[in-house]
Amino acid sequence: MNVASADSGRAAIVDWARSKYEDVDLRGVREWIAEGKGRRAAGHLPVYAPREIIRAAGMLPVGIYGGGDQVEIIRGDAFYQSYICHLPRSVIELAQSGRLDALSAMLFPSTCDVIRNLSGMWQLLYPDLYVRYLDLPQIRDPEAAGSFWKRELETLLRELGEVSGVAGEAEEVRASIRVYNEVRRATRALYEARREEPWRVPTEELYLLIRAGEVVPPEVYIEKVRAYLAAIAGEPARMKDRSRVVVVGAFCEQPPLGLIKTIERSGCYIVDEDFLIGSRLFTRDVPEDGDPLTNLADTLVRHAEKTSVLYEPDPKGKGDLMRRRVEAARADGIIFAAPSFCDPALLDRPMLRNGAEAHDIPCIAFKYSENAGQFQQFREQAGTFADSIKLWGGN
Amino acid sequence: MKCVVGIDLGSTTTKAVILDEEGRILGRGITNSRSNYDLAAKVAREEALITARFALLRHEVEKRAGAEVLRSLLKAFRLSQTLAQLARLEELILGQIPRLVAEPLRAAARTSVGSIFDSIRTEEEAWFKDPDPPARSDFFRDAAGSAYMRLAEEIGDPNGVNFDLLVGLYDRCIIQVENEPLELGFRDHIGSALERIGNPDAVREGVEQAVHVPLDEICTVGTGYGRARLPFPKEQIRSEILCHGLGAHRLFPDTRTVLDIGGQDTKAIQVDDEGIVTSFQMNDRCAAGCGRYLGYIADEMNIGLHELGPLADRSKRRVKINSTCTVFAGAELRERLSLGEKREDIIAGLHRAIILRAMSLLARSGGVQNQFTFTGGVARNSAAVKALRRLVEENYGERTLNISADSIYTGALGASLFAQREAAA
Amino acid sequence: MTETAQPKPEVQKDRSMVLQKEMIARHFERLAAAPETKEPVVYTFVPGNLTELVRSFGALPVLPEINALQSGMRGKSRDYIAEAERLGHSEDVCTYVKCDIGMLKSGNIGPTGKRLPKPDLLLLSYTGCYTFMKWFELLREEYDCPTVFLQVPYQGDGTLAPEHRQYIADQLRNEVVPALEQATGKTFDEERLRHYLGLSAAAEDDLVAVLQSAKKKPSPIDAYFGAVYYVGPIFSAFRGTEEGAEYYRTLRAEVEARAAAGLGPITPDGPLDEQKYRLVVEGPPNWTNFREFWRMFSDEKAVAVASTYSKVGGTYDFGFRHDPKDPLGTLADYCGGCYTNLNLPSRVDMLVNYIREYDADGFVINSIKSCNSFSAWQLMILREVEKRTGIPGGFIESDLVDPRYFSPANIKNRLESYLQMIEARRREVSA
Amino acid sequence: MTITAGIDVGSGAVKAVLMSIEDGEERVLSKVVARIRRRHTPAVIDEVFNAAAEAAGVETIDYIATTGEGEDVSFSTGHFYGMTTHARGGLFLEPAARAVLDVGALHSRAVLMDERGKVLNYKMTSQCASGSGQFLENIARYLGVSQGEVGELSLQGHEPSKVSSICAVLSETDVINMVSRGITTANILRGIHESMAFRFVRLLRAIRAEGRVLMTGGLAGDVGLLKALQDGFEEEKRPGPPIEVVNHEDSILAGAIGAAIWGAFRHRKLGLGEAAWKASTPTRI
Repeated sequence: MNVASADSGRAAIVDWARSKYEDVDLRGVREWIAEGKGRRAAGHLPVYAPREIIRAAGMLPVGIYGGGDQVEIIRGDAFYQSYICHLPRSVIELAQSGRLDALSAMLFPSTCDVIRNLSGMWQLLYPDLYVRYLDLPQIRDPEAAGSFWKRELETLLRELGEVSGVAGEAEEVRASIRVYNEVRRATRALYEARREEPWRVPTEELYLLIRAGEVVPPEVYIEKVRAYLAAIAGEPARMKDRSRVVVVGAFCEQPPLGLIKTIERSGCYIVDEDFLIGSRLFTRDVPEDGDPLTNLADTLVRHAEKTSVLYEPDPKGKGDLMRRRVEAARADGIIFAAPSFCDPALLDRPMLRNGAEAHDIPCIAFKYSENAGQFQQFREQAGTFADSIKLWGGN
Repeated sequence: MKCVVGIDLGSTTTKAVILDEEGRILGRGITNSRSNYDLAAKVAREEALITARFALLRHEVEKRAGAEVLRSLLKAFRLSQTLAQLARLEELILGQIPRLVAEPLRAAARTSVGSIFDSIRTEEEAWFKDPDPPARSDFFRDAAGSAYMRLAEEIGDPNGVNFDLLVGLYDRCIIQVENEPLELGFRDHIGSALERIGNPDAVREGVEQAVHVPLDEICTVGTGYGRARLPFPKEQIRSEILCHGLGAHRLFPDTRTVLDIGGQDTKAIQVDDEGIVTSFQMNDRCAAGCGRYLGYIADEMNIGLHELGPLADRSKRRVKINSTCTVFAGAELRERLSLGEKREDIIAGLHRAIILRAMSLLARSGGVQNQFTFTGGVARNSAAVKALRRLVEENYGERTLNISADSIYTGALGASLFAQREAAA
Repeated sequence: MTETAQPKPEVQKDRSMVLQKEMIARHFERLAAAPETKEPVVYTFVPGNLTELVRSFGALPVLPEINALQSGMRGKSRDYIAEAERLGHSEDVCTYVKCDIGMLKSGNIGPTGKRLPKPDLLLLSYTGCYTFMKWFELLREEYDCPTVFLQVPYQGDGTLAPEHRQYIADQLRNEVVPALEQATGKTFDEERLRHYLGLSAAAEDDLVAVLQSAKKKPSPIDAYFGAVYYVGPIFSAFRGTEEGAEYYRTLRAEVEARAAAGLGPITPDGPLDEQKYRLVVEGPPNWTNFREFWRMFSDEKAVAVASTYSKVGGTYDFGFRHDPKDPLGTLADYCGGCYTNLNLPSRVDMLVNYIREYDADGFVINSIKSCNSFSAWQLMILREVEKRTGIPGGFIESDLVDPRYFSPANIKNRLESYLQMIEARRREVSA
Repeated sequence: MTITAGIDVGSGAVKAVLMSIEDGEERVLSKVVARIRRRHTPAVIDEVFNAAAEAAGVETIDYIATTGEGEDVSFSTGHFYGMTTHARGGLFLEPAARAVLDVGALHSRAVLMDERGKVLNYKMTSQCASGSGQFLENIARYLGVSQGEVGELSLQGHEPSKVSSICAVLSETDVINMVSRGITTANILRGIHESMAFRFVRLLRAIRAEGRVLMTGGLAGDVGLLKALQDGFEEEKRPGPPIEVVNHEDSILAGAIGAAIWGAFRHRKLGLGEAAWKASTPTRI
C-alpha cells in the first residue's frame, strides 16, 4: 500500500489529502462556507480557470473533476450517450444528486466541446445558478489575445462580485495573485522533489495533495504541501530499479487512483505528468505589481504550459514538446494515457507521439476512464515497458 | 372457435399468445429461438395451441376427474414430449460416434452415452412422479443440456471417454434436434399421456370433447427482434416497443413505465393510460448487460439459467463488477473465483451490473413512474428483481413494481392485442 | 406514385441538379489545375467560412469537411479511416478528420477523382467546433504552409457580445487579411469584397425561400436529406459567386413550381407526395449510407420540414444577410451566428420554433457517434424539446463517415417504433 | 548449465516448459499444456508445473519465471509481462520472426521486436470481445464444432459470410441467422476468421510489422485463422511492406518459453545461488 504508512506526519497529511479526494459530497466546502458569514464557493471544470479572480470576488474556488470510481452513475447516463467521455456524466450525477449544492456559481472553460456543451446544460438545469463559459484566448498576437482575455476577466470579476456581494477591487486581485504565486511555488517544490527522488514521493501521494488543493483554501494547501515536503525529507527511503516515465494526456478526466498505482507498481516511476495541468498552467509567477488583471491575462497569453486545449501557434511546437518534457524530467519514456473519447488528448496524440519517436523516445499509449476498475491491460503495458528497461537497461 | 395470435420473435426465445373471441388469453407457447426463426415461430405457435387445448379441456377434465388428475395429465404430456426428444438426441449422438470417436474408444463411448441417457430418463420419470417438482427451464436444450453436462462430468474418464469428448458429441447433435420440427403433435402426446396415467375413461371423454373444438386463427401479428423475417404483410408487423407497452398495459392497467430486459436488448418504455408508448430507449449497438449476459454466466458456471437467481440471493457481500461486456464478464467471473471471492457474491454483482445498465436506460427514457412493470426473461430472475427494486427505491422513491408470472409473454400478448384490433378493423 | 408527379418539375429539378454538378466539377478542375495556373488555394471550414473574402483575393477555397463527406458518399471513407487509424489515430475521434487525413495519405484524390492541390494558406476559422483547431494543427504537420487562426468567441450566453464582434472584426483586419495578402500576393480589394457580399445576400434570400417552402402541405422539399443538396453550394465554395447566385435563382423557381403544383419532394425512390409524418430533424446525417438512410424515412412517408443541420453554414432564416455596407463587420456577424456557434438554450428555442412554425408531427435527433460538438447534449435537447412542445422525440444513432457505426437494423427499428408511436397517439387522440 | 521453468497463465489455459540453457544453447526439456475449463486456476498451475518438472526429470530448477496472469504464483522467482515473453519465445521458435501476433482467449496483441527479442512496439485489441478467441470458441460450440476442427473446416469455406456486427453477442445472432439461412458451417467459420483477420491485419500494420510474423497464443494452431490472415495481407487495398504470417507447432508455448529464457537471463545477471525448486520438495498449493 502507500509507502507512508510509517508513523510520520506524512501519513497524516496523506490521509487528510485522501479524505479531501474522497469527499465527493463537498462536505469540506460546506463546512468552510458555514464557518464564515456570507461565504460562497464557485466551482469550475477542467482544465484552466482563473482561481485568482474567483478568490478576489470573495469566493472559494472549487475544482470539479468528476466522481472518479466513487460515484455510481444512474442519472448521469440520462444525459449522455455511450460514446461521450465519462467526466461530464459523473459531474451531472454529482449535481443531480445534490452533491454540488454548496456552489453558487459554475465556470466552464473552453477545454473541449463536451465541457462547452455542459455549460449550456447547466444553464437549462440550474437557471438560478451563475453559469459562465470561459472562452480562453487562442490567438497568436499577445496584444489582441491579452486585451480580449483581460475583458473576459473584468466581466467575470464583476459578475461573480454580483453573486457574492463582494466587489473585487484591484487590491483584492493583487492579494490573491500573491497567494496563488505561493501555491505555484509549493506545487513546483513538490514536483521537483518527486522528479529528483521519486522513491520518496509516490505519485499517488503527490496526486492526492494537488487534488486536495482544488477544494481547499490556498493557504491550507500551501501549509500541507510544505509540511509534507518537510516530513519526507527526514525519512529513510531507498531507490528501486524502475524506469522513469512521463504520463501525458490525463489533464481533464482524471485517471482512477488504481491506474496511477498500477503504473508505479508495475515497475515505473512517474516523474512528470499533466494531471490537473490547469492548477500549474503558468510557467512562472504572475507579476505582483502593475495592473493585476493585465498581469494575469498577460501571463496566460505569454507564459502558459503547452497543452492540448490551447492552440499551438508554432508549427514545430507539437513535434518538439515531448522531447522537452522528457529531457526536463530525465525520463526514459512516455506513457500516453488519455480518457476514452477525449478529443483534445486523442487528436493531439499522433502529433506528440511522432515527435517523441522522432527523438527515439520509447512510448506506450492507452485509454482509460475515470471509473475504470480493471487494470490488467494497463499493468501488462506498463509492465512490458518496465521489463524492457529491466532487461535492456534503459534504452 | 375464432382466435387471434401474437408472436414475439425474440433473439433467444420466441413466444406466442392466443386470445379467444372475448380477448381472453387462451394459450401461451415459448421456445428457444437459438436455431431457426421460422421454425421457432412455428414451434411457439404449436406450443400455444397445446396449452390452448389444455385450457379447453381443463373445464371438462376437472369436472369429470378433478384438478389433481389434470395436473398429472399435463405433466405426463410434457414427459412424453421430452422423452421423444431425448430419444431423438440419443439416436443422433450414437450415430456420430463412428465419425467422431476413434477406436478403441467407440464401444466405451456408446456405453457412456447410453448410461447418460438412461439416467436422464430415470430423472425425468422421477420428475413426473414428484408431487411438487423443482423449477426447471422450459427448453429442452437447457433442461437436457445441464443434466447431460452434469452426468458427463460424473462418468467422464480422463484417460478414456472424457468430458470433452462427451460434450463434443452433445454440442454436435443438440442443434439438429432444435432445428427439426416436432413431428409429433398434440394428439400423439395426449394419447401416450393418457396411457401413462392409466387412461381413465372420465378423463379420456373430457379430452375427446376438447380435442374436437376447432381453433381457427383469424389474424396473427408478429413482433420482436426477428419480426422482419415473418412472412406477414406490413400491417401485421408491430415494433416490439409498442407491443411491450400495450402488453404491459393489459397485464397491469396502471403501468406508466415498462422495463424489458430480453436476450440481447433492453428497453425502457413510458406509456400513457391507454398503453400507448410516449417515449422509449433501447441499448445501442452492443448487447452488454442484456439477458444473454446471464446466459453466458450460467454456461460459464455450468448451471441452468433458472438456477442463477437463487444462487445470487444467497449473497451477503456486494462485489463491484466492471465488465458489462457479456463475454468479458465470464472472464471476470473466473478471475474473481480464482481470487477466492464467493460464487454467490460475484453472481449477485453481475446481476447488479445488468440492472445498473437498465437504470441508465430508464433514466434516459424519462425515469421510473408509478406503476412500474418489469418484463422479459430477466424479470423471472429473483436476484435481478431484488437489485432493481433496491435501485429504483434509492433513486426514484416508492414505486409499485409489477411482475407477472407471464412477463416473458408481454410482447406476444401486445402483438395478439394488435391482432385483435386488426381483426376488428 | 402517380405519373403526373413526374414530368415538368422533374425536368426543372434536373436543371438545378445539373447546374450544381457542373459548378462543382468546374471548381475541382480549377483546383486540380491550380499547381499549373498558380491560382492560390485556401483551406477553410464550412462553419464560419469566409468564402467572399477568400474569393476577393482570387483564391480558391477547399473545405475538408465537404471532401470527407463526399468520400463517405463514394464509399471511400472506410479505407481512409483505417489508414488514419493505422497512423495512430484513435477510433474514438472525429471521423471527418480521420477520413481527411486518410485521403491525404492516399494521394489526396478529391470528390471528382481529381487530385487536390496543396494549400497556400490554412485559414482556421475556429467557429463552434473544438476539433477544427486540432484538424488544422494536424494538417499543418503535413503541409509546409502558413496558418492563420481566427478565434470566433462562442455565444456562451446566447448573444454575440459587441466586444466579441469587434474582436472578430479586428482579427479579420489585422490577422486574416494580411495573411491572405501574403499567401496570394494580392492586396485587399474591399470593393470586390462588397460586390461578392451583395451576390451572397441575393442567394441567401432565395435559399431561405426554398427552406421555408416546407411550411406548405405537402412540403415541396425535404428539408433535411434534400436540403443537404440545396445548401451545398452556399456552404462550400460558391457563396458570393455569380454561379452560386444563379443556382439559387433556379432552385427557388423549381421549388416554387413544385409547391404551386402541390407536389412533394423527389426522394431516391421518386416523389413523396403523400406525406404521413412531418418531422423536424436535429444533427448531421450519415453519409456512408445516405440514400438507405433517407429511404428509411421516405418508406414510412416521413418528410423533414426543417432541420438544424441545414444551418451549420449560416442561420439565414433568422434574417441575417451578408451586408456589403460593412464587409468585415458582416463577416464577423456571420461567423458568430452559425448554428455550430449557438449555445444550448438557443438551439432548443430554434427546434421548438421549427416544430411550431412548420406544424411538425414530431422531431428526430440523429446522434453522431464521433461528433461531440453536436452529440454531447442531444439527450438534453430531446427531453427539453419534449417538455416544451409536448411532442415526443425520436433518437437514432449513426456516424458521419464511419460505416462501422451505421447499423441499419438498429436505426430502422428505432425509427419505425417512433413513427408507429406517433401514429398510435394520433389514433388515440382522434378516438 | 541453468535450468529454468516458464509458466504462462492464460485466461483459457496454463502452459509450462522446462528449459536448460548452457553457453547460449537453449533447449526445451519438457512442455505441458492444460485448459483451465471450469477448474480452480491455482490448482491447474500447480498440476501443470509439477507435470512439467516430472517430465523433465530434473533435480533442481534455478529460476521459475511466470508470465501472463501468473504474477501471484506463490512459488515463482520472478514475473515477466506477456509481450516481453511472447517476443522472446517467438524468436526462439522462429528466429527469422520480427513480430509476433499473440491471439489469446480475450485479448490479442501484436508485438514488434528486434533480433534480440526486445519489444519495440505493440498494440492490443480493445476492451471488446468481438473477434476474440472466446467468441470464436462460443460460436464453435454453438455450431457443434470442436476446437480442433475449426481451422480445417474454415479452410473449406469458399463463400464466407461476413459477420457484420461489432459486438460479440450481436455477431452471435448474425451467426444464428446464418445457420437458419442454411449457410454452411465452413462458410460461417471462414467469415468469422476473415473478420478477425481484418482486425489483426490492422493491428500488425499499426505496429509497422514487416517480414515474418509468428502467431503465438491459444489460437496460433488455428490453420483457418492463419490462412485468413495470409489472405488478408494478400488482399490489402494499399499493401504495406510484405508480411508473411506463420505458426509453429509449439506456438502456444511461446510465452512460457520466453519466460524461461528471460528467467535464465536474470538468474545469471543476479547470480542467484539458492535453487528455486528441488525435486525432493515439490510445490503444493
